[in-house]
Amino acid sequence: MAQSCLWIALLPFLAFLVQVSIGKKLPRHGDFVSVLAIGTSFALATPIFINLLSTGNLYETLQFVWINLPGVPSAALRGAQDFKVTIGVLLNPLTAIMLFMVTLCSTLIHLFSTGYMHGEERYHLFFAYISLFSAAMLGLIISDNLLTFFICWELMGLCSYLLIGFYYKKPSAINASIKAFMTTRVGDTCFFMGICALYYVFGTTNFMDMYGAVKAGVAADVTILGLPAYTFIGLCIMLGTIGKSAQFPLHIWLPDAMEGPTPVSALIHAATMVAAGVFLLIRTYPLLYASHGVLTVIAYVGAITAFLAALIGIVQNDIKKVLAYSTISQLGYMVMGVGVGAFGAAFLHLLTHACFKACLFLCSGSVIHSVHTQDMREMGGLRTKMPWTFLCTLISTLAISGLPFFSGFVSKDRVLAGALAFGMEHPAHMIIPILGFAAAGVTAFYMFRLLYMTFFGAARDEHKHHHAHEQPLIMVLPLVVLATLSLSLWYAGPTGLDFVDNKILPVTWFDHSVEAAQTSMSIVAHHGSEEIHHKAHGLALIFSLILAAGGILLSTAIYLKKMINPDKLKRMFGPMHHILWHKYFFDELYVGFLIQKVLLSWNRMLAAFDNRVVDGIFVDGWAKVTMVVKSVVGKFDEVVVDRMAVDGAGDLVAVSGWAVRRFQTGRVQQYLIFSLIALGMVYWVLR
Amino acid sequence: MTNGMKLVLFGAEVLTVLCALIATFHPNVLYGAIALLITFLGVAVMYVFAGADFLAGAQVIVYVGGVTILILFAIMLTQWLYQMKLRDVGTKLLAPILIGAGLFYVLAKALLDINPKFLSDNAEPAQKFLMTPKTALLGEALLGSYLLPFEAITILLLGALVGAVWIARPR
Amino acid sequence: MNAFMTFVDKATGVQGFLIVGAILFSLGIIGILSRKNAIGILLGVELILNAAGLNFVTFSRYRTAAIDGQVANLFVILIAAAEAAVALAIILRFYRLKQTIDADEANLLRN
Amino acid sequence: MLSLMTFIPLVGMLVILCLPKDKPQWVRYTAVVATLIPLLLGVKLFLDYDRSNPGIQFVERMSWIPMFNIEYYMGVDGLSIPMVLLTVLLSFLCIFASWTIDNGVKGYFAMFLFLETGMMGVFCALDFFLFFLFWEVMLLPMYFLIGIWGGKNKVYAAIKFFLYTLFGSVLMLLVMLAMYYYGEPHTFDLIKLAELHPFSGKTVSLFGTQFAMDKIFWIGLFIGFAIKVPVWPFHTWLPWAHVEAPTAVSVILAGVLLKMGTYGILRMNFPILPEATLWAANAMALLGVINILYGAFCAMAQTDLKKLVAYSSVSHMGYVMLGMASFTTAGVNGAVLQMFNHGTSTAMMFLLVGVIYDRAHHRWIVKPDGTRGFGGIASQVPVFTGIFAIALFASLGLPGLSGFISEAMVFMGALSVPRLQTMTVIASLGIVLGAAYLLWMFMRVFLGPLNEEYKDLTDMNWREKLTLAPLCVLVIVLGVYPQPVLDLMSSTVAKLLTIFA
Amino acid sequence: MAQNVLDSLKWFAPETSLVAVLVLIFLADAALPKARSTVLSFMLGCLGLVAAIAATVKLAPLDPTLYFSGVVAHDGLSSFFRILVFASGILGLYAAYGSKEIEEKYRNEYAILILCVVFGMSLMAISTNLIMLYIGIETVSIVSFALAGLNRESLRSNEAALKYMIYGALSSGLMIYGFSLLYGVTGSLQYSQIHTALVAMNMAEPPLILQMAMLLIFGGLAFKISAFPMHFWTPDVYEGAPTPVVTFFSVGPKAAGMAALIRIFYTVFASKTGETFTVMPGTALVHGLAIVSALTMLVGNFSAIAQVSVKRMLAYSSIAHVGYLLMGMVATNEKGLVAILFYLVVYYAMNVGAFIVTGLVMESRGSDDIESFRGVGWTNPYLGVVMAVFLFSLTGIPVFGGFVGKFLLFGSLIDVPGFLWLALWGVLNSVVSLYYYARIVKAMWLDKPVSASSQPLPAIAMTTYHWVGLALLAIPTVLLGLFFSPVVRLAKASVAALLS
Repeated sequence: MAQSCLWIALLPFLAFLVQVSIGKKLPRHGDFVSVLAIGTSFALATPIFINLLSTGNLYETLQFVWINLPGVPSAALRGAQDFKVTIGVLLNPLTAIMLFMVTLCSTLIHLFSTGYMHGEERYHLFFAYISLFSAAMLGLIISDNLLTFFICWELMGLCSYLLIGFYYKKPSAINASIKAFMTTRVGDTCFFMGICALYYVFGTTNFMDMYGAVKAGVAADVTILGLPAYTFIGLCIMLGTIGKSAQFPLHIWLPDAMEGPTPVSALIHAATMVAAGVFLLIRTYPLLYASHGVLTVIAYVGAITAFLAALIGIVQNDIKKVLAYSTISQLGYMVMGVGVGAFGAAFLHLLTHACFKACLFLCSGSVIHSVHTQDMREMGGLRTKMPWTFLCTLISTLAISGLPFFSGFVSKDRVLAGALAFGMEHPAHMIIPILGFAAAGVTAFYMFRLLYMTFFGAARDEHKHHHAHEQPLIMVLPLVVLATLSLSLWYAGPTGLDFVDNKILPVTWFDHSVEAAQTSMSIVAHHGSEEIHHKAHGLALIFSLILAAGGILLSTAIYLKKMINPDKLKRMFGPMHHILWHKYFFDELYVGFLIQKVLLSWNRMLAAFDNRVVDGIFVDGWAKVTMVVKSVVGKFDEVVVDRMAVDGAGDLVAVSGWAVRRFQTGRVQQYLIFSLIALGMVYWVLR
Repeated sequence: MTNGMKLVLFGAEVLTVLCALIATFHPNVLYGAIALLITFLGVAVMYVFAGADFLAGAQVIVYVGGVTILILFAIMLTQWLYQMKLRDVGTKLLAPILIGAGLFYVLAKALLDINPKFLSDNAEPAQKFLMTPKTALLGEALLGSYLLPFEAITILLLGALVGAVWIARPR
Repeated sequence: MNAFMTFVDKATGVQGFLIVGAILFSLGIIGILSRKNAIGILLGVELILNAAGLNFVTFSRYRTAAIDGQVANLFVILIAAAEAAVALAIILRFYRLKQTIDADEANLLRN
Repeated sequence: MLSLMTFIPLVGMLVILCLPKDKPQWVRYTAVVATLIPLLLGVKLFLDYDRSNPGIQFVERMSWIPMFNIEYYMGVDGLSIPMVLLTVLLSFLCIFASWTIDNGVKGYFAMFLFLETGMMGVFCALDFFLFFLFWEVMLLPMYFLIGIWGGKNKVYAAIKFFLYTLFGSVLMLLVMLAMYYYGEPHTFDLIKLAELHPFSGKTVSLFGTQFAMDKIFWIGLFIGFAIKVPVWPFHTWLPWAHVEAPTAVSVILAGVLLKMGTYGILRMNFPILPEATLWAANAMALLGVINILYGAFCAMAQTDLKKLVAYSSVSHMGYVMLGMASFTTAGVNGAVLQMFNHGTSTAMMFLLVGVIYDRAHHRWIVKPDGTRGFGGIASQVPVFTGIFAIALFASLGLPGLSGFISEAMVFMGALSVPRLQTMTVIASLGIVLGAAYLLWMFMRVFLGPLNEEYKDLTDMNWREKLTLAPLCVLVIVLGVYPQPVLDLMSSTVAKLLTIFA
Repeated sequence: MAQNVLDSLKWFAPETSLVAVLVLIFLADAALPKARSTVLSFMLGCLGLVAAIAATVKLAPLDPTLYFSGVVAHDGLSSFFRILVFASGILGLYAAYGSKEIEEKYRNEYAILILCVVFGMSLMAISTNLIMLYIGIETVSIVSFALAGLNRESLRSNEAALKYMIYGALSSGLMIYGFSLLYGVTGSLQYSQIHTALVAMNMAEPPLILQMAMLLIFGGLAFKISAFPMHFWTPDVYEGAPTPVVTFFSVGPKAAGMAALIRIFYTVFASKTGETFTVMPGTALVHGLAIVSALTMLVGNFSAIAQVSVKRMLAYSSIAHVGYLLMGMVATNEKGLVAILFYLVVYYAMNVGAFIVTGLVMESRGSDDIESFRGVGWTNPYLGVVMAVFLFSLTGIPVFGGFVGKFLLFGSLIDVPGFLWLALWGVLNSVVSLYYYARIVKAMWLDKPVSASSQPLPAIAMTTYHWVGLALLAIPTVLLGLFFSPVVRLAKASVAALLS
C-alpha cells in the first residue's frame, strides 16, 4: 500500500510533466491527462481508506536513502558526524484519511475546472499547475520526514504563486501572488529553521524517529538561542503554520489570493494547502506537546485568528473575500483545536471544512461564472436561476454555521468543547474558548449574510441576473458531491447528535483511526480529567447552538427581512467598521510601511553605501594611500582633497601628478638640491 | 718644516680658499674662472708641500693650462661672438648655501674627529716618502699596479674626445 | 702671535689640508647648486674634483706614505679634463641651439 | 588526463590564432571542438573517479623546477572534481553563448580558451606555485574579455577587476613565499603542507611585533581568496565586472571564478592552517552572513537585471562561507554543493539576461529615468519566461531545484553548531529576501500588462535553448537527487573534517 | 712582471676584443664611404660584442682570480655581468639600427660611443679597486653624456645631455670625494685591503668620516642605477635622449651599477657568515638600503602613474624596478643576490622590448604619448601582443619572467627578520604599477585606432628586423617565467665566489 501511496503522488506529477511539455498540443489542451491522473490517484487512495475503515488501523512505511554523507564518526560535534537523510512514505491512519479527502476534493475540483476554465488562455498550464499542486500536496501527506514535507510544502507555495498570478497581466493578480509567496515564505523560513534545529537536536527529520526521540526525552536540555530546543522548534513550526494557514499575523495574503481562478481558491486556498499547516501541527504534535508553552501560544493564535477574521468577514462585499476570511477563521479553529489539545477534533474539522468550504467556493465560482461579478451587492435572487447551486450553498452554509445534521456541527463542536475544557482547566486562558464561541456566532451571521445577499431578495443588477443560468453538469456534479459530504451523516449519524457510550458526537471510524494514530505517534494521553471534558462537551454544544442560531437570526433580520438597515448599523459602529474595512490595517503596516518605507529605503541606502563608501575606501582608496604618502612628502592640497571624494582613479593621477610636478620641475639644479636634501634626510634618519 | 715654509703654505691655503669663494660666488663668471685658476695654483702649492711634486706640475699643466683655459675660451667665445651677459643675476643662494654649510659642518666634524693612525711629520717613513721624487714612483705604479687603469683611461679619453667633437662640431 | 702660529701649525698639518679640501668640496657643491651659468656650474665641478684630489694627496702623505693616493689623483685630474671637454662641448651646443647658457633655461623636459 | 583537459583549450587557442581572419565560423567551430574534448574527458573523469577514495586521484606529477622544489603536480579530489566538471561544462556552453560575438572573433575565442586553461589549472593544480601561476593566468584573458568585448564602462570595470584581483594575488604570493621559506621542508606541495601543518605555533615578526605565523598566513590567503569570492567588503569589483562583461564572460565569472575563492579557502586555509581556521571560523561565518544579507539588500535596490543577478551572487556565495565555517558534514558538503549549484543556476541567469539583452539591447527593470523598463513580456516570450522561472526559482532556493539542497544543507550544518546559531537564524532572513528581490524582479520584467515597446520580441532560438537545456536539466536533477555530486566530494570532505572534529 | 701582464691579458680578452673592434670601426669610418661604413660598423660592433661574450663564456670562471695587480677580478659575478653588459651593447646597437632616430650619419659615432660605454661598464663590473671603479664609472658617465646628446640638432637631446652631465658631474664628485675619505680611513684603494682594514678597526660605533664616505659613495652609485634620491635625472634624460640610447641606458648602466654596488657592498662592507652576510656592525647600511629601496619603488611607481609620455612612464618604471632590485640587496643573503641577477636578466628582455615598441610607435605616430598607442593591438596585433607581454611581465604577472623575478626577490626577503615590511611594501607597489602598465595595454587593445578627435591612426611601420628582434625578446620573457632554473642556477654559480 505504501507503494501505491507513491503512485498517488507521482501520477499527478507525471501529468504535470506531460501538460507542461506537450499539453498545448493535446486535444482539449490535455485537461483529461490531469483529470485522469488525479482520478487514478483517487482510485488508489480509496482502497487504502477502505482498508483503514475495515481494520481501524494502518501502519506502513517505506524508506529510501536520499542523501548519505560520511562524516567523522568520533566527532564531538553532532553535526560533524554522518549526515544521512532518508525519505519515504509514512502510511498511518492520518495519512490515509488525508489522502482520501485530498484526492476526492482534487478530483472534483479538477472536474469542475474543466468547465469553469473552459476556453481560457493557457488552459493547459492551469491544469499543469494544479496537477503539480496535487502532486505536492499528496507528497506532503505521505512524507515520512520533515524535509520532504517541507519540499512539498514549498512546491505548493510555488503552485499557489503561479495560480494566484495565473492572470498574469492583471497587476492586482501578480501583486497578490507575490504577496502570497512572500508572506508564506516568511513562515516557511522559520519552519525551515525549525527543521534544521530538529535535525540538530535529534539527528533526523523522520517523523517516527522524532516521536521516539521525543518520548525518550532526547536532548531535552539542549538550548537554541537561549530557548529550550523543543520550544524553539515548536515555535518555528508554529510560525510555519501561521504562514501557510494564514494565521494572525500573517493572514493577509489569503484574501488577496482570491485573485486566482475560483477552482484554485477552492482547492488550494480552502480545502488543501492552507490546511497543510494544520496537518503539520498534527504531524508534529508530540513535539509540540513536549514543549508545553508552545501549544498555548498556538491556541491563542488560533483563537485570535478565528475571531478577528470572522469579524472582517462581516463587512466584505466580495463573495470570495467573505469566503476567504471565513477560511482564515475556520483554520483558526483548527489551530486553536490543536493548541488546546483537541487534536482529533482539529483534524476532523480539517476534513469537514475541506468539504464544505470547497463546496462553498465552487458554488461561488459557479455564481461568478454565471453573473461575471464577485460583488455580492450586484447579485441577489439567484435562488431560482441556479437551484442546484443554491441548494449546495445552503447545505454548506449550514454546515459551516455548525447546525445539527451537518458536518460542521460535529467537528466544530468538538473543537469548541476542547477549547472550553482547556479553559475550564486553566481559567487563566478562558479567553480562548470565549473567542471561539464568539467567532462561531459571527460565522453564522456573515455566512447567512452571504447566502441572503446572493440568492435571496430581488435582483440588484437586472442585466446580470438576466444572464444568470445554471451551470453544466460537469460543474454541478462536484457541488453536489461535496454538499453531500457536508452532511453529518458520514460522520456521526444523520443528526450528528448521537449519545453512545456516554459520548457526545462520536465518529466511530474516525475516533478509532485517530486513537490508533495517536498510539503510533506515542502521544501519551490527553490531559485533564474525563469529567471536565464531558461537562465541556455538553456546555459547548449548547453554547454553540445558541450562538449560531443567534447569528442566523440576526442575519435574517438584517439581510432577508430588512428589519434593520445595514447602513444604519454601519454608521452606528463607524470606527469599528472602519477598522474592519481596512482589515485592522495590516496591509498598510506590512506593505505600506515595512516594505515600502523601511525595506526599500534601507536597500537604496545600502546600494548607495556600496557605491560610495565601500568603493570609496577600498578601490578609490588608492587615492587615500597616496594622500598619506603625499602628506609626508609635501604639503596638503585642498583641491586634491575635494576631488578625492569624486573619483579615486582620476585623483590618483592628480595626486601623483601633483607630487611629480612639484619635484620634477625640469631644473637640474633643483633636482640636485632635492637629491642632496633627501640624501641628508636618509642619513639623518639612520644616524 | 720651518715656520717660514709653514707661513707660505698657510698663505697658499688662504689664497686657495679665498679664490674658491670668489669662484663660487662672484657674479661674473669670467672673474670666477680666473679665481678658479688661482685656486688651482694654490692647490698645486699645497701638493708640493704634501710631497706630490709631479702632481703639482700636472695640476698646473692640466688644470691651469688646459681646463681653465678651455673654460675661459668658452666664456670669451660665447661673450664676444654672441654679446651675452656674463653676470649671474637672481641666483637663489639660500638652499645651496645651507646645504653647503651643512655638508661642511658634518665633514669638518668628521675630519677633525678622526683618530686614525696618521703619520706624524717626523715619522721616518713619512719623511722618506716626502723627500722621494715622485715621478719615478708614479711611472712605476702606472706601468705596474695601475697598468690597467692607465690603459683603460685611454678609452675614456677616446670616447670623450669622439663625443665632444661630435657634439661641438658645427654641422 | 703664538696663538696664530699654533693655528698655522694646525692649518699646515694634516687637518689643515683636509679642511681646505672640505671647504673646496662644499664650495663646489654650492657652486653647482647655485650658478645659473652652465659654465659656472662647471667651475663648481672642478672645485669638487680638486677637493677630492687634495684629499688623496693628503692621505697619501699622512696616512699611507705610499704612492697610491697620488696615482688616484692623477687619474682624477685626467678625468676632470675629459669631463670638462665633454661638458663644454655640450654647453656650447646648448648655447648654439638656445642662445643662452643659463642652466635654468634647460627646462623643456619636465613633468 | 587532467593535463589534456587543461591544455587542449590552449592548443585550441593557438590553432585559432593561426586561422585566417575572415573565417569567423572556423574560429567558432575550433572553439567548440577545443571545449568539447575537455567536456568529454570530464565525463570520463566523472565516471572513472573513485568515490570512496578521499585522496588525490588522476595524479600527474613531475619535477618542474627542482631548484625550488616546484613540481608540475596535478590531481583532483572531492573538492576539485565538481569544480572541474562545472568548468568544462560551462566553458563548452559559453562558446555557444558567445556565438553572436562578431568583432574580434579570433581574439575573443582565443582569450576564452586561454581562460579555460587557467580555470582548469587552478582547480587541478596541487602545487602552490603552479596554482598561483594558473590563478594569475586567468587574470589576463579576463581583463581583455571584459575590457574589449564589454559594455559601456568596460574599461573601468576591467581595470577594477584587474586591480582588485591583483591585490589579492600579491598577498597570496607573499604567503606562498613565506610558506615555502618558513616551512620545513621547503615545499610548494599543497598536499604535503596539509599533512605537516608546519606553521602552527610559530611566530613571525612584522613592524616590530610578533604575530602568530599561521594566523598571518591565514589572513593573507583569506584576503586573496575573499576578493575572488567576493566577500564583503571586497565585493565592489563584482557588480561592475559582471555588468560590463559580455554574457559568456559573466557566466564564467559568476559560475566558475567566484568559486575559486572558496575553493582556495577549502584547499589551503582549511587543511594547511587548521588552527587559524578554527580561530577565524566565527569571523568567516559572520562575513558569510553579511554577504548573504548585504547582497540581498543591494540586489533589491537594483534596476539593472544583470546587476541584480550579480548582487545575488554575492548573497549566494555567503551561504558557501557560512557552510564552510560550520565544520559540519552537512555544512561543508553543502557549501561545496552550493558552489556547484550556484554555478549552474547563476550561469542560467546570466545566459538568460544575455538572451534578452541581445534582443532589447538593454537590461533595465526600471529605466534610469524612472520609466518602465521591461514589462509583461511573458506573453511574448513564453519559453524564455519558463526557463527564466526555473533559473530564478533555483536561485531563490525553491525545493525541488538544486539551490535548495545546498542551502538546506548549509543551514542544517550551521545550525548544528551552537556558536553559529544566532548568525544562522539571522542569515535565514536571506532566504526571504532572496525570494523577495527575485520575484519582484520577475514581476516587473515578465508579468503585468505588456510594455508595447516589446511586442515584437522574439522568443529564444534553438541555439539558445540548447545552451540552456543542459543547465536546466542539471538544476532539476540535482534538485531531486543530489547524491551523484555529493558522492564525488563526501569522502574528501569527511577527511577534511577530521582535522577539525 | 711581463709574464704577469700577459697572464692578465688572457683574462682581459673580452675587453680586448672590444678595443680591437673599436679600432676597426675607426678605420672603417675613415676608409669607407658613410653608407657602407655604417653597416660595417654595426656588424663589427655586434661581432665584437658577441666575441666578447664568447670569450667570457670561454673564460667562465673556474677559480676566482684577481689580475692586473688585483685591480680587477675574474669570478662568477664578473662573468655574469660582463655577459649582461655586452648583451646590453648588442641591444643598444640593435635598437639604433632599427630606429630612424639615430640617423645614418650618426651611426659610426654611435657605435664607437656605445662600445666605449660597454667597455666602461665591463670595468665597473669587474673592478676590485676604487680607482679602477672610478675610471669605469666615469667612462660610462662621460661617454653617456655624449650619447644622450648624440642628436645634436635636437634641443631635447641636448638638454638631456646637459642635465645628465650636470647631475652626473656632481654625483661623481660626491663619489670620488667619498672614495678619498674611504682611502683616508683605511689607507688602501683595494677592496680586499679596505675590507681587512675595516674589520681590523672593529668598530662598534663607526667614525663619522666612514659614515660620510659610505653616504657619498652610495650617492654616486645611486646616480648610476638611478635609485632614490639620485633618480631625478632619469625621466628627463630618458624623455629627451634618442630612444635607442634610452633603451641602452635603461639596462646596461643599471646592470653595471648593480654589479659595482654588489661588489662594494659584499666584499668591502660585509662579511660572510654562513648563508647570509653580516654587514658592518654599528652601521645602519642595510636599513638605509631598505629605506632607499622602499622610497625608490614609491617614487618610481607613483610618479609613473601621472605620466602621459610613455617614455617618461617607462623611465619612472625603471626607477621602480631599481627599488625592487635593491630589495635583494637588503636581503643580504644568497637568495637576494641570485634574485637580483635573475631579475636583471628578465628586466633586460622586458624593458628593452617595451622601449623598442615605444620607439616604433613614436616613429610612426609622431609622439610617445599614451594616446599614440590607441588601437595598436588592432592595427598591429603582433606588436600589441608582445608589448602586452612585456608590460605584464614588468607588472610581475605570472607565466612571465617578471613574475619569477619578483617571486625570487620577495622570497629572498621573506624570512629576513625585520624586513618583512619591505616585502609587503614591494607587493603593494607592484599592484600600483599595474595601474600605469595597464593604461598602455588598455590604449593598445581596449581602444580603437582612432585619435581623440576620431581621426584614424595609422598602423605602425615595422620590418622583419623588428619582428625578429621583438620575438627574441618576448620569447625569453615568457620562457623565463616557466623554466627559470637554468638562469637561477647560473646566477647561483655566479655569486658563489662572493660566498666562499
